[in-house]
Amino acid sequence: GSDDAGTAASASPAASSAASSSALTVFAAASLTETFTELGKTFEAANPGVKVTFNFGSSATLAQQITQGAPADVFAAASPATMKTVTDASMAAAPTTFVRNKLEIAVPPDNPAKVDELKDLADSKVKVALCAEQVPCGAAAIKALDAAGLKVTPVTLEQDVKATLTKVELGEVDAALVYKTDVLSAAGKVTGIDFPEADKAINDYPIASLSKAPAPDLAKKFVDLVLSQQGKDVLVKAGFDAA
Amino acid sequence: MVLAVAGMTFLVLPLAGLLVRAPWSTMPERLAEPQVLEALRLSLVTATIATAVCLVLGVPLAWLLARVPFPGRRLVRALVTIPLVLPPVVGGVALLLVLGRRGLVGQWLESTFGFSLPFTTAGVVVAEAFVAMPFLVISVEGALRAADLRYEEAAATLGASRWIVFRRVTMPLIAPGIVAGAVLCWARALGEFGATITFAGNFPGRTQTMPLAVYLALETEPDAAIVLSLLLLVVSVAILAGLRDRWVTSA
Amino acid sequence: MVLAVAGMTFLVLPLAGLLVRAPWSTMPERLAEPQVLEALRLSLVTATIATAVCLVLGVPLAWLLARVPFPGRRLVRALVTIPLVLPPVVGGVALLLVLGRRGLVGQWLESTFGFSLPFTTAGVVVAEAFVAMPFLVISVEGALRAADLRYEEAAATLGASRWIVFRRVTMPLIAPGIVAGAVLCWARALGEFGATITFAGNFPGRTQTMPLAVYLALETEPDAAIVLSLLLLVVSVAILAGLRDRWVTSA
Amino acid sequence: MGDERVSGHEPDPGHGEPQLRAHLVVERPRFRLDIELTAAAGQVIALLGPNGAGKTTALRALAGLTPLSEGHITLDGRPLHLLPVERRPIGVVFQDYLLFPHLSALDNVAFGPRCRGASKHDARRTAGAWLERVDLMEHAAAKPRQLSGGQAQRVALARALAVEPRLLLLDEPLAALDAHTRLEIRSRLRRHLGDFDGATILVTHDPLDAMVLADHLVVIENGGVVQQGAPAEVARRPRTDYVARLVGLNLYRGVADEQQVTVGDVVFSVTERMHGPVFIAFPPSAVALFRTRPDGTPRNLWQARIEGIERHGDNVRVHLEGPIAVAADITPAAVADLDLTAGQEVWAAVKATETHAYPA
Amino acid sequence: MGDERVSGHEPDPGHGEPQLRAHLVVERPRFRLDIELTAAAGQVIALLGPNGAGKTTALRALAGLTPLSEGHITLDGRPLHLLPVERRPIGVVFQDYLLFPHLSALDNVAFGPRCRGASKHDARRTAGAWLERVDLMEHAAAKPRQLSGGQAQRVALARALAVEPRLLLLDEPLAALDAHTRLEIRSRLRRHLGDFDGATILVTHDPLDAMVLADHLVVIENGGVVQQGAPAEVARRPRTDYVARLVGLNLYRGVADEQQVTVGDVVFSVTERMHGPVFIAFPPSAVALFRTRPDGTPRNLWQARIEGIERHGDNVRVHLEGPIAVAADITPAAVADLDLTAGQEVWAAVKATETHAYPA
Ligand SMILES: Nc1ncnc2c1ncn2[C@@H]1O[C@H](COP(=O)(O)OP(=O)(O)OP(=O)(O)O)[C@@H](O)[C@H]1O
Ligand SMILES: Nc1ncnc2c1ncn2[C@@H]1O[C@H](COP(=O)(O)OP(=O)(O)OP(=O)(O)O)[C@@H](O)[C@H]1O
Ligand SMILES: [Mg+2]
Ligand SMILES: [Mg+2]
Repeated sequence: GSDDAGTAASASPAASSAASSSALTVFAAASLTETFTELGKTFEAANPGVKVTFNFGSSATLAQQITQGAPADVFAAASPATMKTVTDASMAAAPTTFVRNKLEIAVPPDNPAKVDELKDLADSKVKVALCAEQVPCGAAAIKALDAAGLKVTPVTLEQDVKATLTKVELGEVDAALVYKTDVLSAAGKVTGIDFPEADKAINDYPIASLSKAPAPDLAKKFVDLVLSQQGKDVLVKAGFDAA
Repeated sequence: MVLAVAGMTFLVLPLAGLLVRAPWSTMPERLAEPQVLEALRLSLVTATIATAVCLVLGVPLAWLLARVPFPGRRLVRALVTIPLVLPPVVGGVALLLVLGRRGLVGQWLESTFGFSLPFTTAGVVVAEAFVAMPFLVISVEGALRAADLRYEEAAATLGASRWIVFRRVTMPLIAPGIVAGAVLCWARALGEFGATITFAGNFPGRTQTMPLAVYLALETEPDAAIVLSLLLLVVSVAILAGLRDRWVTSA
Repeated sequence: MVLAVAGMTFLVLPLAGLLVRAPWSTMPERLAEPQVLEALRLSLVTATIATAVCLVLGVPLAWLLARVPFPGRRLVRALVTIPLVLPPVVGGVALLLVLGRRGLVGQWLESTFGFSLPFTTAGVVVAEAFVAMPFLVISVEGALRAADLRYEEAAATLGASRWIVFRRVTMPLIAPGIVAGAVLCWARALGEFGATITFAGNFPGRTQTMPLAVYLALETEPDAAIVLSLLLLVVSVAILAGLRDRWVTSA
Repeated sequence: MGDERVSGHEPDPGHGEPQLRAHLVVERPRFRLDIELTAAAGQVIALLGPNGAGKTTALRALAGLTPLSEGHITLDGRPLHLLPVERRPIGVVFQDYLLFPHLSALDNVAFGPRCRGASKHDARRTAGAWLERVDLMEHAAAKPRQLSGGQAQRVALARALAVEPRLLLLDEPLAALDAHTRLEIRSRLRRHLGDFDGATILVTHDPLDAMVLADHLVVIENGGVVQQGAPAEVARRPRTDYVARLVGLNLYRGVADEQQVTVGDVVFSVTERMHGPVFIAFPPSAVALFRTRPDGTPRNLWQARIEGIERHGDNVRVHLEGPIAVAADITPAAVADLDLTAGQEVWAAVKATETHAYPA
Repeated sequence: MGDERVSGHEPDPGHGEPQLRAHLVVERPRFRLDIELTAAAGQVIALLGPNGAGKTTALRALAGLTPLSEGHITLDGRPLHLLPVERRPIGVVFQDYLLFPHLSALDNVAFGPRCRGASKHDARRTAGAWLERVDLMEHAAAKPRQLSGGQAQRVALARALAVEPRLLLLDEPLAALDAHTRLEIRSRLRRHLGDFDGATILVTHDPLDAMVLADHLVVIENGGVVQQGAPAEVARRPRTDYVARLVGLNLYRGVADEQQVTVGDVVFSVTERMHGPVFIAFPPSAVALFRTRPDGTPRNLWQARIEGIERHGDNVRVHLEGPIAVAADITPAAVADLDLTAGQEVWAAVKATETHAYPA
C-alpha cells in the first residue's frame, strides 16, 4: 500500500518511529510456521525496508514469554485459552479469531485396523492416540467424542498434535484425532478421514496485536494482512477453515 | 570462592523465582490430587530402574573404552555422546524407528514375543536409559582414566581375573566417579521429557511421569506446573541430599 | 564385555534407525540452506561459550563442595542438581521469572544497564549454561573426591597458596574428570531445547539453535528434522572424536 | 669441607639460641603423640623410632599438615603453629615422595621456587642446578612414573631443598637409595646441611644415617621421647631395647653393687663402680659360647639354649634364651667347630672389659 | 631352624634342577634390560644394583606386568611367560606397597586367598594368621591410610605370602622397616623362605639383607648382569665399583707380577702370587694415614689429598684423592691427633696382609 508510510508516521510516537517501523516481531503458534512464514514474505514485499521476525513455539510458551515482557508486536495463538492468559494480563487488545481448524481421523496409509468412522475408535483392539485434554486438539477431541457419545480409551495422550501425528506416521497407533492441516502437511504418510462430529469440535485461532508492541502500527497492519482475503487464501490452502 | 558462590547463585536463583511465583494458597489441594502422586511414583520408579540399567550396561562400556584398546575406539567414544546431543524428541523418534511396532528391532520383538515397548512403562525406562546413559559412561570413563593402574596390577599378581580385579579393586577405587555418574544419570532420567513422551507416550499411571504432567499443566495452568515442578525438585533434592552423602562417607 | 557391547548397541542402534529413515536424495539441498548453517554455527558457538561459563563458575563450585566443609553443604550439593531434574521448559520459565524483563534480577538489570537477556544470543548461553552446569559440577566434584589429597599437601609445603595448589596441582590431577565434565556439559548444551526456546525464544540467526530448528522442522517436515539432527550429530561426534582424544593423551 | 662436623657432633652451645622450639601434641583414636623438640640454628636432629612410633605424625605436625591438639612451635622466635602450611618456611621430603605425576622432574623441582615468587625462567634454572646436584640432569624431562624408585626419591629431595627452607623436614630421605647412591647423596646432604643455617629434622630408620647426619638424636616410642642425646652417647648408652638393637647392643637393666651387676640370675663383672639400678650393655661380639662349662669365676657366665641362628654380615648371629635373652656373634668357623644347632644347650660368657654399665 | 642355612649358603647342587630359568629382555626408550636368571627350588636370589639398574623392571617382567621384548621364563618346567599375570603362581611385594586403599589390612591379605578360591571365612582366617606372623593383628581392621609406612610394608609382605606362591618376588620388602622390626621380619622372612620350596627373587639395596637372606647374588648395572655368585664370594671379590662400595671395600684394577700389583702409579704388595690383570681390594680400615712420609718400602704407600671427612659408625671415614681414590676409616682420636682437614696432603699406607688380589 501507498499509504503505509503515512499511517506509520501519524500513528507512532515520534521518538521511536524510525527504529520501530522497520522491524516487526510476530509470536505465533508452531502450527502456523509455514503459513505465517509465507505471509511474512508477503508483508515484507508490501512494506519495503521492514523485516519481519517470527518466534514460533508452543502457544503456552509464547504466552509465558509475552507476560514476562517479551518484545513482541503480534501474538497468534492456537487456542483461545492461551490467548486468554495474555489478555488477562492486559497485554493485548481484543483478539480476533482468524482461522479455525477441524479434526480428522488420521490413519496410516495401509489403515491396518480398517478404521473408517469415528465409532471404530471405540474398539478396544484399535490403538488410538489422542492429544492431552490440556492442549487444544485434545479438548476438541473430547468435545467430538462426547458429541458422538463414544468412550475411547487411547494408549497415549500426546503433548501436541504433531506428536500425535508422528505416532500415526510411524505406525505406532492405528488411528488418531488430529487437525486437517496436519493431515494435509503430512501428505502421503497418513490418510485423513472426515467425520461429521468434527463440526462440533472446532478449534479457534485468535490473533491480536500486543499493547506494549514496539511497532504498534506495523502490528496492526500485519493483523490486517492475516485477516484479509489474501491471508485467508494462504491459510485455507494449508487446510484451515476460514473464520 | 567468589566464582563458586556466583555459580551456586546462578543455579539456585531460578528456584527462588519459582518459589516467589508459586501459588502457595492452593498448593495443598493441588498436591493432593491422586494423579500427581501417581506421576511422582512413576517418575521415581522408572528413573531408578533406568539408572540400574545404565549401571549394568554403562559401567562395562566405560571400562571397555578406558582400558581395552581396539580400532575405532575414538569413534565409539564419541558415538556414546549421541543421546546427549540429539534433541530428546528426535531421540524418541529414533527409538521408535528401531524399537517401535514397525521398527527395525521392534518388528521382530513383536512377532517373536508379542511384546511392544512403546506406550508401556518399560518404554519409559528405555527412553530414560537411552537419554541418561552417556552421563554415566563418560563420568565412569573419566574416573577409570584417573585411577592408578598399579593397584589393578597388584590385584592381578594376587590371582584376580580381569573380572575380579574390576569388581573388587577397580570399582571400589572409582566409586566416587560411579556415584557421580549414577547421580547425573538418575537426575537426568528423572527430568527426562522429550524422548519419553515421543517413545512411550503419555498415559496417566502408565507412562505419565512428572515432567510430562508438568509440561501439560504448563499448557493451561502455569501455576499448577510450578507446583508440580517444585514437588519434583523437593523430592529429588531430598533423596539426593540423603543418598549422596551416605555414599560419599563410605567411599 | 557382552554387557559393554549391549550398552554400545543400545546407544548407537537408534542412530541406525535415523540413518535408514533419512531422506538421502534430498539431503544436499536441505543442508545447503543458509538457515541451517546459521543454526549450526549458533549452536556450536553458544554451547562452547556456555561450557566456558560453566567451567569458570562450576569448577570452583565443585571445589567448594568437595573440599571446604560448611554447614548446609549436603543441601547445596543436592540443590546443584536442580537444573537436571527440572523439566527444561520449567527451567526456562524459572529463568524468565528471575532474569526476564520483569524478573527479580532482570528488572534491575534492565533499569541499571538497559540490558535484557531474554531473546538474545546471550540468553541462549545463559539457558544452556543453566541446564548444563550440573554435569560439570558433579563430574568435577567426583574427580576431586577421588584425588589424592597428599599431593595438595606436598604443594602447600612448597609454598603454594590454596589458589596455586588448585590451579597447578589439583586441576591437572583431576584433568580427566574436568574433561569428562566439560564434554558432558558441552554436549548437553548443544542438545538443549526446552529452556532455550522458553527463555531465549526461537529467532533465526539470533537464538535459533539446531535443536530449535529441528523442532520447527518436526512441525512442518519430519524428514528435514532427521536431516538436521544427523547434521548436528555428525558435527558433534566429529568434534568430540577429535578433541577428546587429544585431551586424553595429554592428561 | 665436612671436617668441622666431626667435632661439631655433640650438641654445640656455639649454635646459640634454639632456633626451633616445639611441643607437639597430636591425639588420634588409638594413639597420642606428645614430644618436645628443640633445635639450634644449623643443627640436625634425627628422629628415630620403631614403625608406628609417631615420627611421620610429628613431622606432619611441624609442617602444619596435621593440626596440633595442643602445644606450640616456635621458629626463629616466631610462632610457626599460627601460620598456614604454605607460609611456613619449610621444606619437606615425604616418605613416599609425592612427586606431582603430571610434571616433569625439572618442573617438580621448579614448583617451589616458582611458588615463592621466582620467574619461570629463574625457577627452572634453580631446579636445573638442584637436579645437577642429585645427578639427575639427564632425567630432567622424565615424568615421575618413568623414574625408578631411587631416582624419584632424589627428585623429591631436590624439590624440598630448592625452596631454601629455614626448617627442613625429611621423612626417610635415603630409604629407597642403593648403597652407592646413598653414600653419595648422604655426603651431599651433609654438605648442604652444613651450608644450611636453618634447623633440620630427619626421620630415619637407619642408625648409620642418623649417626652420620645428625647432631642430636631423639628416639621416640609409642608417641613419647624415650631417649635423646648426641649420637655417640645414645649409641654407647642405650636406654631401651629398641635403641639397643638399633645400635647392635645387648641391653639389660640390673642392680649394681660396686663392680658387680646383678641381672636376674646372672651376675656381671663390670669396670665401672656404681650402686643401685643401672643399665648394662655389651655387643654381641663380646659373647663367647662354649659347649661345656668353662673354668673360671661364675661371673659373666650362664647356661642358655639356642633359639635361632642366622648369618649376620661375615659372622653368624646366635640368639640365646635362658636367664637373659642375648644375641651372640661368632664366626662361621666356630659354629662348625661347636656344631651348634637350634635348641641346643650352651654356656655363654661375656668379657668384663666389653661390658658397659651406666645409671638407669 | 635357621642353622642349615648357614652351610646352605653356597649355590647348592642339592637343590636339584633349576626351578626357574629366565632370560629377560625389556626394551625401553633409553634403557635395555637383558639378563639371565636361574634359581633352584628353595633358593633365594638377591638382585642388587644401583638406582635405575633395572631391578624393578626385571621383577615386573617376571610377574608379567611388563611384557618381555624377547626371552622366556620357565618355572617348574612350564613356560611362565605364556601365562597371564593372574595365572602365574607368584607373590609380589611392590616397592611402594600398593595396598588396596578401600580394604582393611585383613581384607588386603585375604584378597589373594579369596581370588585363589578360598571361601570368605577361610580367606580371612588365613589372612589373620599372616597378620599375626607380621605382628599386626591389632591393626587388622585399619585402612592402609591409617597405617604407618612400616606397618603398611608388613601388610604388603603378608599379602604376598598369603597366596603361597611358587615364585616369590620382593621389591625392597624391608626398606621401610625400622632396624628393630627389620631384624624380626628378616628372621621371619628367612624362616618362611626356609619352609618355602619355591624360588625367591629379592630386590634390595641393603647388602645385609642380601647377605642374610640370599643364597646367590645377582648384581645388575645398567640393565645387564655385572657379577653374580655366592654372597661371601661377591663380598670378598667385588668386580665393579658399585659392588665394592656395597660391601665396603676399596677396589682397583691393576696388573700383577708375582706378589706385586701395580695400580697406576701405586704398587701394592699382596699375599697372592699372580700374573696379568687382577682386581685388588682392601677395606677402608686397612688404610693408615700419616702427616709425613713414614719410613719403609715405597710399596703400598702414596701421597694423597683429603677430599672430605665424615663420621662413619664409631669411626671417621676420610675420602682421599690422588693417584687412586681411596676411602680410609680411622678413629676420631686419630683425626684429632693428626689434625686432619679437607684439602690437606697426607700419606696413605695399606697393610699387605689386608689386601686381596684376584684375577680380573
Ligand atoms: N590418618 C590416620 N588416622 C588414624 N591413625 C593414624 C593415621 N595415620 C597414622 N596413624 C597411626 O598413628 C601412629 C603413628 O603413625 P606414624 O605414621 O606417625 O608412624 P611412623 O613413626 O612414621 O612409622 P613408620 O616408621 O612406619 O613410618 C600409628 O599407630 C598409625 O597407625
Ligand atoms: N614406565 C617407564 N617408561 C620409561 N622408562 C622407565 C619406566 N619405568 C622405568 N623406566 C626406566 O627404566 C630404568 C630402570 O628402572 P627400574 O625401575 O627398573 O630401576 P630399579 O633398578 O628398580 O631402580 P630403584 O632402585 O631406584 O628402584 C630407569 O632408567 C628408569 O628411568
Ligand atoms: Mg612414617
Ligand atoms: Mg625399583
